[in-house]
Amino acid sequence: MASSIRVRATANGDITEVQALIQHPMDTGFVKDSKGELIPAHFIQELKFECNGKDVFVAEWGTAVSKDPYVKFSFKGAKKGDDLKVSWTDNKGVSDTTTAKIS
Amino acid sequence: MHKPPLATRRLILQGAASVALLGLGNLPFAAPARAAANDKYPEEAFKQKGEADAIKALYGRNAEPSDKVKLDAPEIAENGGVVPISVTTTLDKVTSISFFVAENPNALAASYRIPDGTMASVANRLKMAKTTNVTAIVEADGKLYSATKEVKVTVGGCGG
Amino acid sequence: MTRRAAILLGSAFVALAALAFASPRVVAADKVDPVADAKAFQNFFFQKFPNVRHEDFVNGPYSMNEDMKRQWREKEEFPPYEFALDAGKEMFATPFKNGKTYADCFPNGGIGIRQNYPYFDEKEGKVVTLELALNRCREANGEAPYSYVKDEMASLTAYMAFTSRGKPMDIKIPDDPRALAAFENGKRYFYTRRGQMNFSCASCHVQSPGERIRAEILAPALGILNAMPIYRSEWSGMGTTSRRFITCNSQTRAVPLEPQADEYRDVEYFLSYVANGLPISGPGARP
Amino acid sequence: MKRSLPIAMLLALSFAPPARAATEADYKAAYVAAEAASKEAAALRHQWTTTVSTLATARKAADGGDFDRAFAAAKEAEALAKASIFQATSEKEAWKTMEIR
Repeated sequence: MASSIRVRATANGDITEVQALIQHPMDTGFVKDSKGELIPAHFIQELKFECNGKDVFVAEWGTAVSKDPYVKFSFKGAKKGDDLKVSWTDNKGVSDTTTAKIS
Repeated sequence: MHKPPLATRRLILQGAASVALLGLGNLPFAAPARAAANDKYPEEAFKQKGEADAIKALYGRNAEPSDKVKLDAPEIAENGGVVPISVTTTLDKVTSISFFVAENPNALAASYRIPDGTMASVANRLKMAKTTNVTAIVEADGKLYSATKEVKVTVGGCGG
Repeated sequence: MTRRAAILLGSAFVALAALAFASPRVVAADKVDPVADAKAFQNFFFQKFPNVRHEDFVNGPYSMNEDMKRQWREKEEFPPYEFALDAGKEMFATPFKNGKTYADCFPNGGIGIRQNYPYFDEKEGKVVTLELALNRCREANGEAPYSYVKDEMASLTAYMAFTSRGKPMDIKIPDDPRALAAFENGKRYFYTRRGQMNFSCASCHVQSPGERIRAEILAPALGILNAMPIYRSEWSGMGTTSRRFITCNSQTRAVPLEPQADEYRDVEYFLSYVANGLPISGPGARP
Repeated sequence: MKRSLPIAMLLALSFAPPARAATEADYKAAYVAAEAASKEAAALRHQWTTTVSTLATARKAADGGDFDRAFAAAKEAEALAKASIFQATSEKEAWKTMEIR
């Protein structure tokens, strides 16, 4: 199945802009389902971006991050063709990772 | 629901860490407060209800408003579940950026570690329970700067 | 509900009826003339919103409000319907158990044809929508039909809409009295008040587009289906045209009809025909 | 104006509560009338969600033995159903007033 992570990393000059969209329910634990039972909290806690062996961005998320979360940031020191490794883990210990080429 | 062993071990470690931190709490802050930029998930901070407690748990001190922190958030959110919020700053030596939604069940929404070489600006989409203040805090060179904006949130439609 | 509430309800009717008479006074025409109807429909919106570019009407509420448009642009950078689109593309190519795929059911392999749906099927004598055609294709190949309001149908229609993005809506009404009747029936449904709120589709989408209805901005009726299916933040999920009609009904406290009921097929026919020439912009992201 | 006055009167009239507490028989009669009206509204495909929920409230109250509330809810459901029937019939022509020409 396709990875849960969609990444777009585009370098112009020394600055690489990164956008990521992750398929995840991000349940807060406050919402009830149709039968009236609480849907347990299930959300990504940590999202890490690594490039050339170095962390370039680390997100620590709580329950207030939207479903199918999105984040955008930029960093220096990478160039076209470098690999950008993206990985997340959630509060249930589930995780996923993918590697994208900077275009 | 049983927590997998790995998470439990990590919790214990954090428990120890936060106890230590609390212990520090009442000491005069002579020692530089432990910057939030450690590698642990700030479990304690995410648990806090109020914004002040969350900021204290995360950074251990208060922020002062600064116009160098540009917070961009809609005036009226098109939907409380997906509110596009972003912050950018001209301050340098930024090591951490965090977002707080004052009257959410837990005020701390997201916290980002900004390593050296990464630009000090973040865009994300947050959930807001109701109309309230959104605050962005930037940790630059050990000091905290903040910007706050009210975002109106309500449901849509005529309610059926 | 006490007597006081009944009076309140009664007075609400009186107020709403007055609102109805304040609308454009017209003489009832008897002959059905879709071409004239479409022209009048489009001109109404072009004159009511002179500074909205014609092709912008398909962006619904975002063509009506700058602050909303900014939030929409931000979402569109990495739209939330991205996953449904990929799922739809994969599903579209996955063969049925009998080896056939959706491409075998549709002209041009189903690519770039969304702008011709719904069409009037002269054999059946009824309007056939894209969602109906997809389920009929599944059934013809021994597969169970999908729910009209759930994600699978939304993903398939999202992919087919995406392959038609930018193409002008191109709905045809054959010279067949039953087709004209279907168009008229759709028009009647669009203007008929229903539900305890006593609203018709037109009460919101013709008389007050651009106005706020609590957090939302009402979309203009012109091109309102061009962005279907839509990812609604309100549902934090995809929604087909069927789901949108059903939820609109229940918001006015009208009991919805079954998905793909004749009335829904006809009103989709009417709304798509009067939007002829405006670009397909689906799948869309909405509040 | 003339079209909505009858709806308002219709609703007010049908709320005349019985002098004494409603009995199960009163409730049953009111419920049958309400259900008939609701079926007619459904046949016209103009049923209101509030009619359906008020009928349910009536049944629930009756199951709980509170026939006063059950009777009132059944009466209200009937009124709502009748109003939706009136809406369906009056809209047969009234929709043309809103049509864009």
